[in-house]
Amino acid sequence: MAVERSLELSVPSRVEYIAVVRLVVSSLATARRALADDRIDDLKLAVSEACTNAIEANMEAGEDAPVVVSCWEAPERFEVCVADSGQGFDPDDLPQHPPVTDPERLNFERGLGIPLIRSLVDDVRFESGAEGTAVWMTLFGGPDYGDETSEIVRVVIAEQE
Amino acid sequence: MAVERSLELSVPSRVEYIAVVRLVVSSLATARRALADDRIDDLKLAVSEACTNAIEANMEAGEDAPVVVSCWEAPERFEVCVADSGQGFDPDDLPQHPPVTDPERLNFERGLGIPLIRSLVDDVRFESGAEGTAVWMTLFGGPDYGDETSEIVRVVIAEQE
Amino acid sequence: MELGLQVDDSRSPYTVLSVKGEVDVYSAPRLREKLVELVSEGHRQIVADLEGVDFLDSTGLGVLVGGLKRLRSHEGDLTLVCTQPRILKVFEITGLTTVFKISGSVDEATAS
Amino acid sequence: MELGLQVDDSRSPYTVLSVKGEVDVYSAPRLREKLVELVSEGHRQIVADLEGVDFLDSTGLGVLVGGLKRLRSHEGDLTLVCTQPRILKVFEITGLTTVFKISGSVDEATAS
Ligand SMILES: Nc1ncnc2c1ncn2[C@@H]1O[C@H](COP(=O)(O)OP(=O)(O)O)[C@@H](O)[C@H]1O
Ligand SMILES: Nc1ncnc2c1ncn2[C@@H]1O[C@H](COP(=O)(O)OP(=O)(O)O)[C@@H](O)[C@H]1O
Repeated sequence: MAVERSLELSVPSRVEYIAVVRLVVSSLATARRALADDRIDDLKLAVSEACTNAIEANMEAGEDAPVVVSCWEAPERFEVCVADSGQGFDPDDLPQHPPVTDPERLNFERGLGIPLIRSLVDDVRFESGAEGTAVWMTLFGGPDYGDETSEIVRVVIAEQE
Repeated sequence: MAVERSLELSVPSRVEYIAVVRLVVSSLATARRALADDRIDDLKLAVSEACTNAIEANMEAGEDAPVVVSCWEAPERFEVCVADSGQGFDPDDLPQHPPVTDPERLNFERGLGIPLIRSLVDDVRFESGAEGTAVWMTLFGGPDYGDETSEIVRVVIAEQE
Repeated sequence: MELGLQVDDSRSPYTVLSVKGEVDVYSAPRLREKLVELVSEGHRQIVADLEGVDFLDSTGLGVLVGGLKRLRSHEGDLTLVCTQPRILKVFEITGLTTVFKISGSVDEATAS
Repeated sequence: MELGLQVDDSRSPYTVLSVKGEVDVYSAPRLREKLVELVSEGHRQIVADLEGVDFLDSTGLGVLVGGLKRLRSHEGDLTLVCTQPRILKVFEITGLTTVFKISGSVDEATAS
């Protein structure tokens, strides 16, 4: 395989470490790849969302395990994998975001993370099972990003009542 | 032990990765500790020197192994460990920096790394053996740094011919 | 790395909340608390100045949506000030540009 | 992350080499090559402006010492421009402040 691991970072499952992960991923992407700044911002946000989910998954599983972030490089792409030791999930069977009726719940508005990841990176793969989840996010050299906003727009329209 | 590992970063044994290590260590130290900026600069330089040596040690040993940098925190201190899989060395038996006579050799002037590390951090421990070396560098809260420049000054005086 | 939150109530009836730094799952709770506090103190026309925000994640979006709902339920409103492309983009791809009033400056947002 | 190296030879007899970025074991070879190149082109009074340097490690120090020796062996000299405390400190703790002429500005360094 032409993809080579360039770096592995393992952080405690605590939200205050996500900023360090963002910094590492964006500085590595900046230093090592000919990626436009706005693509690096996309990757930074996607990785951040994946880390938020990974930390939550470890905490829910009562796992003291770290979140492990690895960066992989090939001539034509840059990949980041965010792995946890949580209980796994089915990314194709997420709740369908029903219109929210209880106003209190809005302060904890959720469910935008995975749609955002899908929109921001060129490719995303979920490897999820009982031992944990690995989210693989790929950026190719090009400046385009996908137009998969439909799911998000739907959520927001539901939000608008 | 009250010291808790906060983060572990493993990078390929290639010099272009040292910048990322510096960034991680300084951003973590900035975010997590009440350390003065100049102390963080000290730590950054010490860790950078240790990484330079670790990469060189892995390369000399023909090891494809990564350099593993871990950060450890306790209420009163911040520790960074830089570990390699090289052939080890005796930090108390380093060459005595004889005056340099061949001018060409000066372009590759060496031997300032470990004296710098000793000067910059509050405490340094070397754990070295046939399976590799771990350099532990500790910063305490205080703003002082040691005055162990004598060895370096000696080198430089030798340099001046 | 701490979130900067500064309140300016010199532009009555508007209250300007300037947000500085990275808004993520770690820092967003402080933003939520501040919004809740302002609403409970009676502020109704809040302008959140996001020009100093370097990063905004889905938790941050959720907090802003929550603030908007809370204000609207009190006959108030939440206007955002944002011109940075990388922050605007997050609102755009989530469709939230159609939910929030987004202004180009605090002056514009507070021009009655 | 690339080292910035810019040559200004408008201040004869001085040649000003402005260095920008991080000088470490990765980037220092480029600085060494540039110094060697300048000397071999006949430049003899080199002023290395380190005001844009964010980080300097022992390899960088070694390259500067090497440049100084090379120039002195050609009856030349290497002057440094540096006022940043964090960079000056590295010269101080290694005793190299006694080896180099260190100026507060390029103007000062090139005032014949
Ligand atoms: N790494 C993970 N492990 C287990 N479950 C996950 C993981 N990532 C996402 N999920 C599940 O998918 C749901 C939707 O995730 P997401 O779109 O990021 O929104 P949010 O995290 O705000 O709920 C989460 O609530 C969680 O149940
Ligand atoms: N991690 C290490 N593994 C093996 N040898 C080391 C290691 N660190 C330092 N050394 C040895 O100690 C010597 C002095 O190191 P240092 O003071 O950093 O100067 P330099 O690396 O410039 O030679 C090195 O040349 C090397 O032989």
